[in-house]
Amino acid sequence: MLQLLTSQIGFYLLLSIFLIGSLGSLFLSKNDKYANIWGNAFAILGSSLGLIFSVSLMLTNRTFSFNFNSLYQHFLDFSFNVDMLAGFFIGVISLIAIFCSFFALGYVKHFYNKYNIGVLGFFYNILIASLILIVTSSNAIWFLIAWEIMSISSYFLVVYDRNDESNVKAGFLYLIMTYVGTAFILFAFLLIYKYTNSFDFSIIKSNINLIPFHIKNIIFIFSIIGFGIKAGIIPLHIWLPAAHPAAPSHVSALMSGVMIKTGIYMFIRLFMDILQPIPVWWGVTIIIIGAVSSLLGVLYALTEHDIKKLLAYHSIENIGIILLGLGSSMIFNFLGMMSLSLLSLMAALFHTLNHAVFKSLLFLSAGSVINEVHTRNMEEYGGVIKYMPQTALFFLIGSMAISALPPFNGFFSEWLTFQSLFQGIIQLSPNFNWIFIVATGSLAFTGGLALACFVKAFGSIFLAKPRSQDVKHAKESSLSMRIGMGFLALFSILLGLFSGYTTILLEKVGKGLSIFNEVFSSVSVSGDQLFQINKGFSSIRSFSIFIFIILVILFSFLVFKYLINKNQKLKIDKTWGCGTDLNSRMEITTTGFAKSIILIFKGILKPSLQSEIKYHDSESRYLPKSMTVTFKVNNVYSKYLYKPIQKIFNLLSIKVKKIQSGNINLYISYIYIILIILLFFIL
Amino acid sequence: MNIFILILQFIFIPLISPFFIGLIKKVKAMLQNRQGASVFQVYKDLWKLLHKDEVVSNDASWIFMIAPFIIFGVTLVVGVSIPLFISNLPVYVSGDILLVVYLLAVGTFFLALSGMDTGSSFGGFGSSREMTISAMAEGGLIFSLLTVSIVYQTTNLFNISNGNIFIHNNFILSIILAFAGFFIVLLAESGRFPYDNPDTHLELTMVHEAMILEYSGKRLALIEWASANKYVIFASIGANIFLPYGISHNTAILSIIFGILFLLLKISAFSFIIGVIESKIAKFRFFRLPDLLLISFIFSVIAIGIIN
Amino acid sequence: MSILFLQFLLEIMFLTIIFLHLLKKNSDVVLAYIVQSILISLVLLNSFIETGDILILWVILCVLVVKVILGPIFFRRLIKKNALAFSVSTYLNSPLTLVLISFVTFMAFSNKLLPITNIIPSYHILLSLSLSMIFLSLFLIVNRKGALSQIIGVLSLENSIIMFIVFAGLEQSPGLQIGIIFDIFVWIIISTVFASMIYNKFGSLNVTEMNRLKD
Amino acid sequence: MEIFFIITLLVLISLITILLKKRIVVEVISLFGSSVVLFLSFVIALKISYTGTDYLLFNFFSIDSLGAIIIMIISMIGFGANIYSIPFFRKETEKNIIGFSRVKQYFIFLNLFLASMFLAASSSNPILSWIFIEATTLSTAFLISFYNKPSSVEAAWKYLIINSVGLLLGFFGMLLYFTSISSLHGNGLISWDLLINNVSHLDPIIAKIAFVFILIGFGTKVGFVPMHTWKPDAYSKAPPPLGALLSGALLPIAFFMILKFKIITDMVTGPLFTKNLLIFFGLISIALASLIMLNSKNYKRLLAYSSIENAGIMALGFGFGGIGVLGAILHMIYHSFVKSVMFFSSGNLLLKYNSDKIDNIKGALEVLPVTSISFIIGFLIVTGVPPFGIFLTKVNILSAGIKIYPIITFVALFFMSIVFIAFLKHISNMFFSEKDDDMVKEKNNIWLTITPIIFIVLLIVLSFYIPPFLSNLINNSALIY
Repeated sequence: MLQLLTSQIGFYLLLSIFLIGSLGSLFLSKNDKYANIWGNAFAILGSSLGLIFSVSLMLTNRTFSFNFNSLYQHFLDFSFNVDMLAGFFIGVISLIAIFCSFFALGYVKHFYNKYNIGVLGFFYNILIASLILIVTSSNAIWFLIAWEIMSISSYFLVVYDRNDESNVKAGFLYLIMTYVGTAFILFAFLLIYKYTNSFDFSIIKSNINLIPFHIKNIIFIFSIIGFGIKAGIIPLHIWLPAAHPAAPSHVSALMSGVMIKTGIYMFIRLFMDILQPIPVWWGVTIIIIGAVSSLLGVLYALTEHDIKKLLAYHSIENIGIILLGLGSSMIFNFLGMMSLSLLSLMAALFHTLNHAVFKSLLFLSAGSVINEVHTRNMEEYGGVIKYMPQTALFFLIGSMAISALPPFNGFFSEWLTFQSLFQGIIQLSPNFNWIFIVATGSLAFTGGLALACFVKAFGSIFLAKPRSQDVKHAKESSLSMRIGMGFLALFSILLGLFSGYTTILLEKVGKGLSIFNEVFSSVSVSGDQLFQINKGFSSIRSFSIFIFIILVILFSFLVFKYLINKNQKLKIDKTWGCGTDLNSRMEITTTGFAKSIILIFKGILKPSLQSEIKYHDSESRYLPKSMTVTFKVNNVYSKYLYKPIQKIFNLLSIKVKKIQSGNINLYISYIYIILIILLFFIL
Repeated sequence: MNIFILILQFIFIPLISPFFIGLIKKVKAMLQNRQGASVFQVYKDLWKLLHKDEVVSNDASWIFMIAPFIIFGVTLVVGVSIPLFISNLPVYVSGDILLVVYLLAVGTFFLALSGMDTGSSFGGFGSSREMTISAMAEGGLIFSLLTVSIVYQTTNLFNISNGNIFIHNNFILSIILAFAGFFIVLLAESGRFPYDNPDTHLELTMVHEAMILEYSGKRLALIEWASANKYVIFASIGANIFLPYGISHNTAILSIIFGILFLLLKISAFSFIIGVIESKIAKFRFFRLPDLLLISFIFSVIAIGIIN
Repeated sequence: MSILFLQFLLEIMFLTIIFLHLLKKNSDVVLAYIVQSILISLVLLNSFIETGDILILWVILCVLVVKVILGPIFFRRLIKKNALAFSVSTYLNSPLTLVLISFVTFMAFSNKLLPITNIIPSYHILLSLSLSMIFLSLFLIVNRKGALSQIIGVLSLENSIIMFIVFAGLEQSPGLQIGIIFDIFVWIIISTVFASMIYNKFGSLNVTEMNRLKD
Repeated sequence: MEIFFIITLLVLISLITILLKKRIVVEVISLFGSSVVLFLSFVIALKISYTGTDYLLFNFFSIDSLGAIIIMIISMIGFGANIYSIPFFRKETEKNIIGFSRVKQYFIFLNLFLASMFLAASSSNPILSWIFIEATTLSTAFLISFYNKPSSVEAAWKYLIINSVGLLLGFFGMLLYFTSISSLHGNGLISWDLLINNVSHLDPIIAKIAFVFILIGFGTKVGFVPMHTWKPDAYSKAPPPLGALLSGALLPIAFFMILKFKIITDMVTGPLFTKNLLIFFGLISIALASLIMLNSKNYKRLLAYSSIENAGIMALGFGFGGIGVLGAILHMIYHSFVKSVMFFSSGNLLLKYNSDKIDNIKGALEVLPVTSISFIIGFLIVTGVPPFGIFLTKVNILSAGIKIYPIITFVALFFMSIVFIAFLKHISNMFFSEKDDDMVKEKNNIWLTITPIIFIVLLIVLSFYIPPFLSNLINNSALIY
């Protein structure tokens, strides 16, 4: 059975299921309900099959690749390579997709009779399928095809809620950015083709040494830009906080959890596999990008009061953390410390997996809150926990995981990342380890700021008094949605609990890459998930920690609740408000919570504060009528980078349009002039 | 024997922590030429609080209700995973520095949430400031501990405290720098001057007290106790990691008792210093604190820099 | 006929194009075109005399019918119907035009184009002259604002090309030439129709009025 | 014999149409004719493909493999134009924009236009081809001024003058090639083969000059910058089906002529000269078109500029040579179909909104779902989004280019992405915007939408599967050109 599954047939089966799902829901689009059920049912089916596929693949190392020559394009060979890395990413994709689809079953209901559900199901399935194609395709052209299918389908999902002007704008920005990225990628592959005469990854890999050094560097830069746009590294990230909120929540979960990881996948594929050997400055660049992205990402997240934008910025932050791992892996790889390089790669992969889990969990729970309260603005939430207790719990787990609190999964991947950076600091000479010090510092501060940010998020969404009427009508979300969230929450606990086994699996994945084939591991896992880095430099046992924490908290709970004076009375009364009757306007707001941090980092964030006061008596100005204070953070990137570019091209095009002046004599004079030029100068 | 040691380690922190809070109070009182309450007053307060009835805000959710237990429990867990009086605990959970840091962060997280939960404006501002400070403190804390673990080639606190300082004479300067950084963080994390004023209520500058304003009865007791634990935890980390003298390296009764005495001595010294500081300097303006914490971070970075 | 005579004819034709540049009255412009066409037929007659191919007579006949009789009739009707005695002005005033004309002529004589003006070395002058005529007719179309002058310009461009190929000994089989002339005929009809349409729509034959279609 | 039938049939139809009084008869006859033509041209193509030799008919017609491809394109676009024209003009008569006489006129000229295109593509003699290309200009001039508005007259005038000038220059260049043939041949028909056989007598510098004239002359017809100026006017003023024909069928023919002369020139001067010229024109065409598209205000002009850009891409392909030629030929095919899809869809938009300004089109996705979807798909295809064919052809062309001129390739790629951005900007304004309230969604008129849909299906099929006879033709012509 498994043999059959982990083979071409299984692969085709996988894709065909999604295809059936998409087309079926398109055909059923007359009836919203059926279309929704059909589309998501097939998505669930396909992705659970994919999960089995990848797990059995990783456990049994039964990697396979196949290709046959193309229809008429001589270089468009239909070639796929399902190795361990691809298997791992298929696993991540499927894992997230299953629960997003479960969630969608209930979530999509509120689109009924508003938009065409069939189209949603169509593009949703196509998106998942294209993600799987991306990580498996082993030919640049096929890769680009899958890549663009992913971009286009996700674009149509972003503009799905098209009656909102801002969504269309966001989609526009997104598609432009991603197309520019594709152009860069295409050019990078063309450069590779120029020297290796092939678009097939395996062939490229085998005669990579034909590419001269400086060309390799150009390729690196282009692929950084191309894939970095998709991964959302700063400053190429501007589409991300715009597009992810625009999409329906289960889609934004998929996009933020998985889609941006395809950029990471290609980074790994190119830098750790195909373009090997690599110069050191690539790794340094990656680490610097990672440090900047993680720190700035979390800072921008702090400034947000749109919940989905906040989560989107956290995706940027986590991409940064992943890149820290990857970059250190690349540096170690250059220095020939292969086992350490493997360790860092494991850290990156582990964080990829974890971030996929808890970020999609967060997006889903945020989505179910938005679905009830009908706004993304956190200032209008408050006290939701009383109306949606389970969603609140899921969001809490998600926030603890993302801010790397033990015993959830986020902690362990960040721990691993920290360890690899520590190793860099300890073992490398001063001309390298400064970069690791920088990375560690940024990671440390990122952790602290992320914690603050999620206290803010959870507090202002779920705690205290409701700040708007809509909250009071909120109800706990439907069963299928809770299933989706609940399982992801469960996974973020389990992945933490069994982080040892996960690490071993990831090591296998890493060793799947040819450069790590015979590298001895620097991680040893024993017994109760005790895993040690580098001969006991540091060690941690996730399992016993988990048990111990639970026990101790239970213990203290029992002791103090029941042993010490069990007949204590508990009086419910209203919060003390210095004698005034406290209302929800007096609570701390989202902006207020983050303001102190924003002011501390005002050098980077460039906040601007305008206040205007309207007076009853405009001349004497004694009796103010109203006072409005607007506190916002300037988007330096669009101001100093993107707007100027746009201006330049607009100006250029307006200038060029003058050519078409409408005067026929002029037109003929063009012909005359070009004739003269060609006759007298070109010849 | 081992199990006995483990239990001792488990109860040690909560047992001694109120005493040192009392000690600091005593020192401050003396410096203000007051008699001051007895050093054991804090125990009495906790006992009293534990037997009072509670008033809970009607806006509060289950977060508010369970937070104290989590906060307190976390301090217990950390108390077991750091070296106190013996450097090679026979059965230890984990002594990893990152684990300790992030476990304490769990406590901070829930403390801040509970502060926001009741919807009182005090609580909200308290949490905001608390999170700001702890976010800024994170770097300094990790780096100061990292410095030491680089010196001793391990991130396991027990192994570090096991190491012999005398063979590391060439690193003495960096250890001192790191200790300076650590001490600044200690003040921040345990809510002491110049960061926070543990004595006053209803002052706009307060951080910790603002968050727990709505608590009463045993939950208040737990939180107060937990904060005391946190202080002692930091103190003993400082004591055992940066100047690991006298900690017992084996499970012989005598050396353990010796270690305990040494630890108490060192923590008392800490408390005395803190008491002096608290009576000598004023509380800083809030926006000056980040600079201080940054300084601690820089100290540790320099320390790492001069190691190699 | 002797080469000198041919050269003489060609120079007259060259002059007609110069005139086309300078003339203001539409009727004169048409007249100049008629002269051109007659010269063409004379030159063709010469090649008939040389080759003795009867078919060329047909070609000459067509030329005369289309370019000397029918075409001018159309133009005349156009002029009469719309009562436009004077063609609209040029972009450059006459002196500047003359300067440019001389420049263009030099260009045609320049060494760059030697290879094509030297196809038949003995006819070098003639070929260069007709090449310069090609350039000049193009310049006419550029310089003139009147729709009629543009039509004439295109036609004289065609004439000059015919001239060139005749002297370069590149005449096609008469059948093809007749085909070409048929094309020209249709072209004349259509263009005159459009010219009158322009007059109806825009109230003048000034093509610079037509600048609605921009960007 | 088939080509002869085709032409006689088309001419006959247009003659008969003059006499007809009933509209339905006109339409039926024209449709019948075009379907027969479609069939016959496929027969020709199959013959050429399977015999592997050129198709010759009493030394008047000779069609090589590329010619066969172009003939198929003409016939299919012509067929599509016929199918589309019937409902389109019925709609317009409903809205009494035009009357029966105009419709009749339209069909007369349409068939003449088709006939002259077939002749131009198939005749064995350059001069004849030239004559018939001139004839296409003449037959379409009236169709461009079809609506008889000032602007359309203006467009027609510009079209007429600019094209005539261009073609005359082309004519001159063409004649220069005949210097290779000693004037003894003077009276015989000079066929392409004769030119190729006598190429040894051709002076290289003359050949270069001649090619310059050819490139400018027929480049005017193709619409290379800066000779493109007539294109936006003509395309935007002509009836949409004619726009499809102009951009889908006429452009390839003109390109075809250039290519034929390119071969001859290459034999004398070596390939580099013509290649560089083609690359030069291709590049400036792409650059200028893309920049103008960034803020153009009229969607039919947008399409015109897009076809200028695509002509540029083809020129690049032929200029880069190698595998680029394959790509360029495929690109020619795809472009013809996708552009007619877009023109037909734009026709539907025009019918609904009575305006060709982009700003006046709001929320089309709700008002005209099918048309909008076909337009959007057309946009995705024409801008070379995977997995559609044009992406692959672009990759072909660029991968040929990267080998020789990396920088030029990069610039071309850059401007191609600007084209995408420009297109997307207008698309999202037109389709994803909030619709005005007075705009009511009407039930989809199947006859107006069937043609675009058929072509889209065809395109999608072609981008994944090229039938053997076609790939055979493509490969042969790739070998020649």
